[in-house]
Amino acid sequence: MGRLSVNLCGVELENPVIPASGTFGFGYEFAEIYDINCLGTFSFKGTTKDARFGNPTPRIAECTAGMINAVGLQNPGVEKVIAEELPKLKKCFNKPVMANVSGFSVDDYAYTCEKLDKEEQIGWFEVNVSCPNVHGGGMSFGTDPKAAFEVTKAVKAVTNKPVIVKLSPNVTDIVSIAKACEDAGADGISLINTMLGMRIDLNRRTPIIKNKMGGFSGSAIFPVAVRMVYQVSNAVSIPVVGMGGVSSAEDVIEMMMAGATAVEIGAANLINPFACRDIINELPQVLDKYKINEIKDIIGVVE
Amino acid sequence: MGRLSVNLCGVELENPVIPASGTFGFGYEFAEIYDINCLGTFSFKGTTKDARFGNPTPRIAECTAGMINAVGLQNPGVEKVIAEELPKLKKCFNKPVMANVSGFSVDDYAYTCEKLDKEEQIGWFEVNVSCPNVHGGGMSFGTDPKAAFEVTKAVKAVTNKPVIVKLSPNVTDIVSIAKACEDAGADGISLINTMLGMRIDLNRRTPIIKNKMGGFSGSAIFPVAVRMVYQVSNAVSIPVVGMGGVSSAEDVIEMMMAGATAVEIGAANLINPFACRDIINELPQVLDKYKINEIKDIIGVVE
Amino acid sequence: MKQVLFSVKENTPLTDNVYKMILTGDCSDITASGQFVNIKIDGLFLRRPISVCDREGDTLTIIYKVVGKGTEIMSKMPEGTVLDVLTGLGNGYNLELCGENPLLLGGGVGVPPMYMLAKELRNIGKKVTVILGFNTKSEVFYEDEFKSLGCDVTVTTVDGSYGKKGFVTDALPESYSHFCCCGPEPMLKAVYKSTNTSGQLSFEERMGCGFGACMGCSCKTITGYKRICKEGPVMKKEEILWED
Amino acid sequence: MKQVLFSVKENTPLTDNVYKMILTGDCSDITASGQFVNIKIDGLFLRRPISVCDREGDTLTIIYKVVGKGTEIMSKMPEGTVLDVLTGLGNGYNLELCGENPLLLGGGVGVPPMYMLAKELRNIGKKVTVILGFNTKSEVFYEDEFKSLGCDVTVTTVDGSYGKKGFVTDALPESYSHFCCCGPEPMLKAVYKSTNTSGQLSFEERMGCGFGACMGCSCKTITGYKRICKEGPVMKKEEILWED
Repeated sequence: MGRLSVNLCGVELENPVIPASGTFGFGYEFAEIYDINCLGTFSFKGTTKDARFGNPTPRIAECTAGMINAVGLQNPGVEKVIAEELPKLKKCFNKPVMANVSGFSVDDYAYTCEKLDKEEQIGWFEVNVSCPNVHGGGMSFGTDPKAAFEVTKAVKAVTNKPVIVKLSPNVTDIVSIAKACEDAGADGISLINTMLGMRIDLNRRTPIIKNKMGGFSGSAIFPVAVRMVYQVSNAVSIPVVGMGGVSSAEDVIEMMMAGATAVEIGAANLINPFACRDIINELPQVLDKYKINEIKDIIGVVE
Repeated sequence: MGRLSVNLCGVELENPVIPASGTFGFGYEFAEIYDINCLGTFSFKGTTKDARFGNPTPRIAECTAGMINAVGLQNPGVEKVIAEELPKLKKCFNKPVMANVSGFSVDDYAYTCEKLDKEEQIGWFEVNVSCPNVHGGGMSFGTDPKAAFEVTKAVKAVTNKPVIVKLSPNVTDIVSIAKACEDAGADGISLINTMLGMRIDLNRRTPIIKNKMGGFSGSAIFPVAVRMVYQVSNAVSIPVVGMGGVSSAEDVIEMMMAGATAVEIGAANLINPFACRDIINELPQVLDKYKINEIKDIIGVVE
Repeated sequence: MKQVLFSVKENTPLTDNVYKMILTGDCSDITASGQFVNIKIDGLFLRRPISVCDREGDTLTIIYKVVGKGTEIMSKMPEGTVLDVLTGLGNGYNLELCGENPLLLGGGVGVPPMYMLAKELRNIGKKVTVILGFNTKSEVFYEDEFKSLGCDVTVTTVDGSYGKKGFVTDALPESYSHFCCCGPEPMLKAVYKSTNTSGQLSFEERMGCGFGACMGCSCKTITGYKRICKEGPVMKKEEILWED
Repeated sequence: MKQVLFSVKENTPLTDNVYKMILTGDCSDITASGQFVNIKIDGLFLRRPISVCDREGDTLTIIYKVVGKGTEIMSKMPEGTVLDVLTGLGNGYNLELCGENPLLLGGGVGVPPMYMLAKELRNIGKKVTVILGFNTKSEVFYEDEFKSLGCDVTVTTVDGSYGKKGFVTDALPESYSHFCCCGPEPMLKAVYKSTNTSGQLSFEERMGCGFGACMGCSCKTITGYKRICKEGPVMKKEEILWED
């Protein structure tokens, strides 16, 4: 493999760039505009046991250097994902994909992962215990170490594929939650999911988002993401996937120096649909600029 | 009073604009460039029992739409503040000022507030239980409801002036901490203090900040601030002072619609030293634009 | 979808707050009236979706109303400004459904997409009736442009200060083969109720990406969930499911 | 301190990555050499502090090295660009301490402030000796400008590719009344150690505001805590306390 390759939980990636779940659908919208096989992999749309429409609209609000979304896990449900989405994906993506899974109970998570486990296209599970946009579930699993432990354990019991747990930044002590997941057998940690945010329509005097609050993402949250990636990667011995406001090749380098083995890119894909391709193309020059031989050399280089 | 006036814990403010602690010194640097009596009030540099130099430099890092600081409560200590700073302030500011106080133990807070209580210039105490830049203290009081309760109670015992407790956003449940302060007798809540963030120098492969992490502020954090102001003001019955990334008259309106009775402005002062004066001057047009008669009418108008 | 750099050739006000911007660049992905483009604006995070008013070779015409920061900045863009634009977004109107004498209804900034549609329909020899709805006389624009296409044009104003007093639905003709409509939701609902033929309606929603990736603008229809930016913005009358 | 709008009159490279920018605007608050200005750059949060190289009436000259995003953007600013600048920041050099034949030492981008200082000292008839230190020949700038002020100028390069081989401290003259120095910290330390007169040294630090409000650039001195942006950047040799 080349100088961009990294190894994520035993699976080799051609490069560390991974479009984040919810910003890349099931890949084929992007495959229409570029060959997505240039990606390390990508994390597909958060999938749940049953089909979900998600939240009422408006679901989107703009912020300085970022945006708020409250989509609320819209997806066709795991059966349809397997029957319809994965076959379509297979036509345009020939690498292992990351299966992003959400649920409203420990059993939900286990059920969905067990179904998906049989699909050979899937290389990793990304267990989302941090969706800020669904009530009575989602984030609550990611704000309590015990709950995060239970979900991780249940998923590990139904699959032999690497399980990466995606954590919420909306917590007092991110390290304790990451450690709970590691103790439960997680093979990796990904962070940060969106921050809980809110904007107001000054004319209507109501929240812009129908759901009032939503997940805040974009370059604005990058410094919080770098901090948490640094804290977690120094506290656990499993790989960390860094994300949160990454929008340039330099941001990718910064995340990896902070401790990330691979880097997910979210909101940037929505503004520039070619963002991930462009960043992958820029990376070699940026490595030269900072006198980095192989990108894996800088993982967690900051003490 | 005019259409901009608000009442903060029983004290009338000519307008809701308040420079935030740590971005306005003890006022006189700004008094050199404009008459600071146009301000509602301001919150002076965080004061502790003993003099502090603060953290080693570099203390500052830039971010997209914001900055990180790790000053670490540099201040001359409460005796010198009373003996030297307040007399200087008196010469350029004839309104009640907000005394921002920090400490490393419950007794510290009580000691410092008791000393300052005798100063008639002081109209409010802003008890900072959320400084992210001092170890073994500061923020820890603001991340645990019990500790926040104890500090609030101890300060209330030594002063009859309104006590506003300044909270950290780096928590899972901001509401539980705000309620603990209210239960302990707090007269108001101010939030949000800075978010814990980190940036890396890609050439040196070290954190930009000598202390590694610091407090992230600036327009980038505004959506998180609006969300927390909304959550807290809907959960407590005491006034809330909103802050976090406010940098325009429109931001002030948004904060107040979210539930703030007054609004603090921090990082914006460092970029544009005239920011608070300019915002105060803009407010009347902005009220007209949004068909607001008196600014107090919109406090918490969002349901 | 294509990502194209356009340069501003003209940017002039049509009314107090409605502007016409003519852009030069690769329009090859704009294949139907009713489609929109998504414009990156320096200093703002999200792109701004604006419907296509006309497209001739390399010339793209859009008409936008100044409603916020983004359109405010656009209104001040001098000639020569270079813009990063995603083109050819959305499905657009289906001409084959229109029949021989279609009725086109546009309200406010819903008027511009009707222009390209009318032009296409006239090009294939259809008899086109157009009703343009505005609040008041000072907001009226593009009446003559539709006339010069050879359309039968009626203008309505809510306050009666120009044309026929009332809403577009107060000016419906005796008979028409099909209707195409674009405007604010209350107008869409009124047209939906007061028409008796098949029709196509164009919807609006706050969008994240504008090309189907973020699910920010989903809506429910009789035929399932749709993304207004991808399967829309134009919906067939039969498939519409009013939320409230 | 004043907030002033300046317009770029000239912006030209002196070396591969060092640029000279001439600005027009109100310079009345710039009262001493060694002071700096703080420049707002669109799209970046913090202002960029740059030391004053010269000031004549309404004309301000600054010299900056492209080291990051901010200076990168500056280097591309065309003539006519309008900049929001805070002027007259910092204390600057005290001429009264300089004596009859002061020694001025500048290293790299520490050279520019020495120019205005040399000019002021020559204007009051002092005999000025200047030592300019660079890494290599291609980085040398402003030698002639100092000569035309009538200074005795020595240039040193670390690799000996131009002028005297070595550091500025390898070129110290026999005698001088006082020294003024600006350059990277290692150079300041070396000069501090190898000089035997009183002197003034200019320090650098990452700044938040640049005008004394944020305490971001504090340092410890023998006479107490100082803000490099306010009580500094120029410190008397006697008051300096080296951190490490």
